[in-house]
Amino acid sequence: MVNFLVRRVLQALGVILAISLITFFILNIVPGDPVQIMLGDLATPETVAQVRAQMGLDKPVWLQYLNWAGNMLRGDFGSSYFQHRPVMELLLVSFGYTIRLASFSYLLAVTIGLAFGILAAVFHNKWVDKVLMVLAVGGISAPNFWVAIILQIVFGLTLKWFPISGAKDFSYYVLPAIALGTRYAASIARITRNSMLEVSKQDYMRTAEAKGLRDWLIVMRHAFRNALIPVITVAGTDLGNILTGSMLIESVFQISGIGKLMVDAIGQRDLPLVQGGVMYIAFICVVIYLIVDILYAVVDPRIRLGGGTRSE
Amino acid sequence: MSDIILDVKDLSMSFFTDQGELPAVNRVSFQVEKGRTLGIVGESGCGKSMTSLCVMRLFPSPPGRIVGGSILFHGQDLTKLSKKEMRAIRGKGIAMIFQEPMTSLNPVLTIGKQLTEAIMAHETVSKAEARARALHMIDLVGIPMPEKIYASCPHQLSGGMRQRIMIAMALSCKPDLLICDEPTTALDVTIQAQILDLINRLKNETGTSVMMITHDMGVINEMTDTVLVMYAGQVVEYAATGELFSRPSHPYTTGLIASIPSLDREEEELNVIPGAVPMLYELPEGCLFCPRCPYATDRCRKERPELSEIAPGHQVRCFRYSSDGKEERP
Amino acid sequence: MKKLLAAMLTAVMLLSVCAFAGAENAKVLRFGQMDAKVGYDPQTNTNSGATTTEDCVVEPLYYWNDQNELIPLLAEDFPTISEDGLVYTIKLREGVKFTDGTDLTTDDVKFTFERMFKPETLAKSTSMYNMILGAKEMLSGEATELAGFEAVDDYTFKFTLVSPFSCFHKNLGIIYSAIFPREACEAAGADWGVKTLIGTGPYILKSSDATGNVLVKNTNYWGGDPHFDEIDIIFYDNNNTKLMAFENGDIDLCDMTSDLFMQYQGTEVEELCHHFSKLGTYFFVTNNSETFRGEKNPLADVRVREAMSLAIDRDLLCEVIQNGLAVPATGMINQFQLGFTAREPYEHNLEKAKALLAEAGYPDGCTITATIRKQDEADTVQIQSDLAQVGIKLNIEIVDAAVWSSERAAGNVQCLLQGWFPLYADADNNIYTFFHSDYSPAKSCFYSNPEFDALMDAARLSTDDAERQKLYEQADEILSRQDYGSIPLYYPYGVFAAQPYVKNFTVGNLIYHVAYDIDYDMDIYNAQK
Amino acid sequence: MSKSKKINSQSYYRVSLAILKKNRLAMFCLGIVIALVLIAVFAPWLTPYDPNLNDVRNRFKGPSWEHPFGTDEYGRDILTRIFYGCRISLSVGIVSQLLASLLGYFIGVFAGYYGGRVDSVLSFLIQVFSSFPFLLFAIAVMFILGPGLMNLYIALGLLGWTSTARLIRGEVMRLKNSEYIQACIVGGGSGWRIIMKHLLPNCVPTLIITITMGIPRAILSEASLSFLGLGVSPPTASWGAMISHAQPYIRKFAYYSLFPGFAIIICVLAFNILGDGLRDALDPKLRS
Repeated sequence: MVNFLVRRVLQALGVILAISLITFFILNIVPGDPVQIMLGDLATPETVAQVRAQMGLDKPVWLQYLNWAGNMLRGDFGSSYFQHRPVMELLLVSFGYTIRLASFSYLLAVTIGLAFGILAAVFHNKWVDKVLMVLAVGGISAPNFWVAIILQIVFGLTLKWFPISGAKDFSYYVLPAIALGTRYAASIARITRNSMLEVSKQDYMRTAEAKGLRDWLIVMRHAFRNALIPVITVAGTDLGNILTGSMLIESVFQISGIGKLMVDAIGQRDLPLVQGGVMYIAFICVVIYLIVDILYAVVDPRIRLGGGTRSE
Repeated sequence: MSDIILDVKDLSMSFFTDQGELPAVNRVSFQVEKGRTLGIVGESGCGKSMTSLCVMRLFPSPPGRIVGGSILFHGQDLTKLSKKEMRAIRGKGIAMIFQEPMTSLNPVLTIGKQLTEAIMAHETVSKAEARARALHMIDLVGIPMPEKIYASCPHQLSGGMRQRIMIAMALSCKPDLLICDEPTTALDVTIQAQILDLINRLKNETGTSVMMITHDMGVINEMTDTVLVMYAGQVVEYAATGELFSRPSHPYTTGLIASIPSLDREEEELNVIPGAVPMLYELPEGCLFCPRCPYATDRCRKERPELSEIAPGHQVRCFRYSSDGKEERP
Repeated sequence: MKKLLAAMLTAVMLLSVCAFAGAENAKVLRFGQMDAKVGYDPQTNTNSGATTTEDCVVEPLYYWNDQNELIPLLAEDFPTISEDGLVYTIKLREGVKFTDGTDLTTDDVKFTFERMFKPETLAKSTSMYNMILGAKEMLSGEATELAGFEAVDDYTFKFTLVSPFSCFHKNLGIIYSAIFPREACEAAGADWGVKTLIGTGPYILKSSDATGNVLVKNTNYWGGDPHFDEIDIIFYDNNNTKLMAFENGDIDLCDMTSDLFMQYQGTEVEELCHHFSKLGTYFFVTNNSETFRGEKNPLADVRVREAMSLAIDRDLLCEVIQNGLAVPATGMINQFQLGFTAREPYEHNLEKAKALLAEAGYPDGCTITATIRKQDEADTVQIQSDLAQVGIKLNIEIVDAAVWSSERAAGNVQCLLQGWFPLYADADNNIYTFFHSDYSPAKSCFYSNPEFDALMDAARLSTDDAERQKLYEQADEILSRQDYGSIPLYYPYGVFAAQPYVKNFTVGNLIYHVAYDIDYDMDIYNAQK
Repeated sequence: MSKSKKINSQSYYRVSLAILKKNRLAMFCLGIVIALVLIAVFAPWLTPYDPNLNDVRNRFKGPSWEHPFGTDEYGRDILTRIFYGCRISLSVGIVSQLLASLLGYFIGVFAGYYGGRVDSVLSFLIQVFSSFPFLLFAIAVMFILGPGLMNLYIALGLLGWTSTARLIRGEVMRLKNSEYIQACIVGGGSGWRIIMKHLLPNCVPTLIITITMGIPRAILSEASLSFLGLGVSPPTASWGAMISHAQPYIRKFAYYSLFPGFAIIICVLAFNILGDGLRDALDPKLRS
């Protein structure tokens, strides 16, 4: 188990390094010069050149990367060109909002997703199954920012059940969590249902029945435990997407999370902030993949004790 | 007459599919006596596994349904029981082991968990007691180091050991009847013999009666007291094992016995029953075996024979034997 | 024992109630706007969004009120200018204190301007003040002291310019030249405008984070009692969400775009919408250089530019696209500007346009590409449709702000829609900085007409407004009626939404001065709460 | 070792078609998809209006006989723009997914078939690109390439391939052990021939499934990019752009935002359900 972890951690670090290289390269060929934006309409060619020199933007790309990487290893992500605050501080603040939004919507997604998935599988081909699955497919199909706008108007403004924007306390996160969460609840429900159906055809399910166990014990301990493996994969990548994909929801509900920070930063070409942000998100994604692998081992002993091959 | 613990009368079960009603089990009757072993034999697809699943009511219920007959277990008709009552019998009254040991155990639960689960489903015992019982069962089925096995997972055991665990699991609540659905087919020969000996030993020690389903006439000969020969959902011959092997009457039975390769007879060619088992949705008019029967007559092609008793305890479904049991030569 | 406990409990209850009550009738103004995300140091950003906050905390020597008049603020009176227009003598108001308790003296003014010209400050608006003697030397690092600044005594100082510049004291009315306290600013260093911002203004910046800024009343403000106990500037980057928050009563005042105003026409919210005139002009910038991206540039020919002007239906743009929030332009200088003169409106004549195009050698029209930002899409799509009717095919490329400003600065844009707003009501800041041949290339306009440049330079030097008015009239006549350097479209009106209890608030030009005259009509306010 | 025989394509697909036909919901959605394709192709003949001609005088006319879906802020007929938008959304969906599947197939096949160092390098690549924040990557690519339909294809194509690659890699590793492929290898077949002639037919079912499931995701991504102002350049009509333009008017003219929204939902829903149906019909594992 230990070398399994070490190998995965090393691979994770490699991935983060690769992502930092790719991001740095892309940000350098993205058109639009941050200094030009900084100086705005009053910029004259000489001042632009002078400022670029001061910020070290005139050095060759690889040198800039080495400086940046060197600082990063010391924990200094540099400071934002425009907000003049250390990138790490900005990321931590906005990550706080994103974590709250992501955890609410993820909790919603997992609970509803698993519940719908198991119910649909247990009542396979009955009306419950059909209704839940159409709802699930519907959940995936609607563009989440469109759903967000409609929720905001209907439940926020007209019915005044929930605040329409901001992020002060729990009630502020209800609508955004619904808008963001439905899509992932739907995908978890579908994968759970299919996985449960596939598992229920296995021989050990018949053995469980032959033992005369109670229904819910068969469903939960035997079917669900085995169905969990593919669900974990989807749930893992979904968490990654929620953490990074919530930018549209954040902009509609004015929650200054990481997604919105990144979109604005790219708009302003705030390179250190974008670079730091992408590293942060990549780090989160890689950590999630690690957790997913560990969860695999916890749920499936064939991996934990070696010997078994995990199907992709 | 030792008392009969399982009495199946005219059991019929069909699958209702879009190709119409498919009679998988067609008016099958048999009895299992206490402490004795009943064998059910036939080519695959003849309904022998389906019959055992009917007894346990484990067949897939949306397409399949019992359409007739009764299954009396200690006088109780299992076809009339509610799900809850049936659940109380499964594993306690009647236990079952299956053909594929590799996939019959839950891969993500430890052996110990799956054993204690069976015990605690039927008896209110403490965890410690259940654990002790489980360890005793592992030892009983002849597996060394029960503690280690208790804590390990299915993928760490060989096929033979897993089948032993299945047997331990089945017998953990001292059932009256153990149904074995081709328990050794997936195992190689040496392990096969050990498993069969184990079943016999446990049968004698615990007095459980056994219902052995197989397509291997050798297993029938060695293990069973009475034999039921099935073909395309129907019983074609029912007799004591000795009687069946000494006086095989139905052409299908003689064909089966003839196709057992024996070491001493010098035959170049194995004799084989030509043709194949008919599909349930293309059952022939008359006798179901007629297309493959060397003695087929016009009558066989038009009428379907009934079971007739040609000797005490020896029934055959074939026109060649009139009701008085004499063998008529064509 | 129980009685004692009960007594304590009631005491606590009472305390919390009044504390709560205290906060209850505090007069709080909640203003909704975009998050400028550029920090709050007036020297290092030129963003109007940030100015709203800076405006409440720091103060320059003069200020432009909402009626677009220049009023002395930290300076006691207007500067006395020497004969040759080079030396400006200004006397500071006495007894003014910064909110950190230190006195406002000449030394603070010296510190502020020297900080502006230090290269490492990266100040953005040095071009408005680098006519002070010694400024350019400081910027290039040759000098560390500002030669053109002389402290006569604690409250009097002199600026010496390199060359006469009639608008110099007008530039001192802009927030970019707000006076900082030397001690606090030096102490804050890089955090100035990020974590701390101290000035002489009516409010103190209490907190600033991603959701908004909180400004509390500066109780010993030198200029009288500020109207509000607290001003909350709440950030809404999405205009729709902002307006919904306004309707929901979460904010008291916010700006509004024309397309959103459309939505409220005919609803009860319309009464809460107030118009204000802007000093800028929207025009369609045409790249006048001979070739564009290697090919012959049709826009180089004045007849093509005039044809475009004839093809564009300005009335439709103002009434429909801008929902009546604009007036067709008759020249490049805005209607409220020094230098504006009434002319008859631009003709809208498709036949004449086609004739001109044929004359210019494009009988069956030509193809040009507009590179615009998302917010300019509405007007440009309408112009695209208008031009199509005379055979000019306009391709539209929407790019993001960063690409747009880089491409425009590099002269790589053929035509674009541009709103250009001066910081104060003076033509110099309006058209000099855009169409003078030195500045025009960086705007992808490449307009250069020596006669026009001469007029602009002369107007810059003269200090007599009547004379400057005539000079600008001639310049505008050349630019927008003869050369068609670019095609003026309309003078825009702004609109803002204010709750019923908000009174005497207006917007002079671009900046929402929430610290000036705005106040609450308390009986409506209490009735509604 | 799995015992999957060489897929005898005729019977395999005939059986798949039979299963698919039984799934009434999937057939209904197949009907919708075909209808959408027809709309996209024959848009000009379906409506008298020019989608891009501004007729500002009668802007924001509610749904009426001449304009069943009403008009937008430039007076253009919304139903017409939805028809033309269908062209954009479908082409974005289909072309980008074809590109993504092509990329995904070859990287997946090489990783799965050659294994060893090639596999670890390519899997590393897959891991890197799937850890990238998807929308941010799309935004950056759109900035580099600039606005326009072609760039949209490339941007979405470049991003969608990791899931396909991972699936194909798993499939190929499973197939590689089957006797059938071993026989080819022993028979001296060249790697390339095996990949193209033998592995490809076996992977086609997976590819069909990933493409059908990928198209809706691509359509939704196009909508998100348009919402951020990065989609197609005006005046071209795309559903995503229509929604983002409709946002300021949503409370007074709700129909302007609702109709394109429903168009996206119906199209994406149809593809998703069809994708499910195809997966049940084509995926050997599920066909027991």
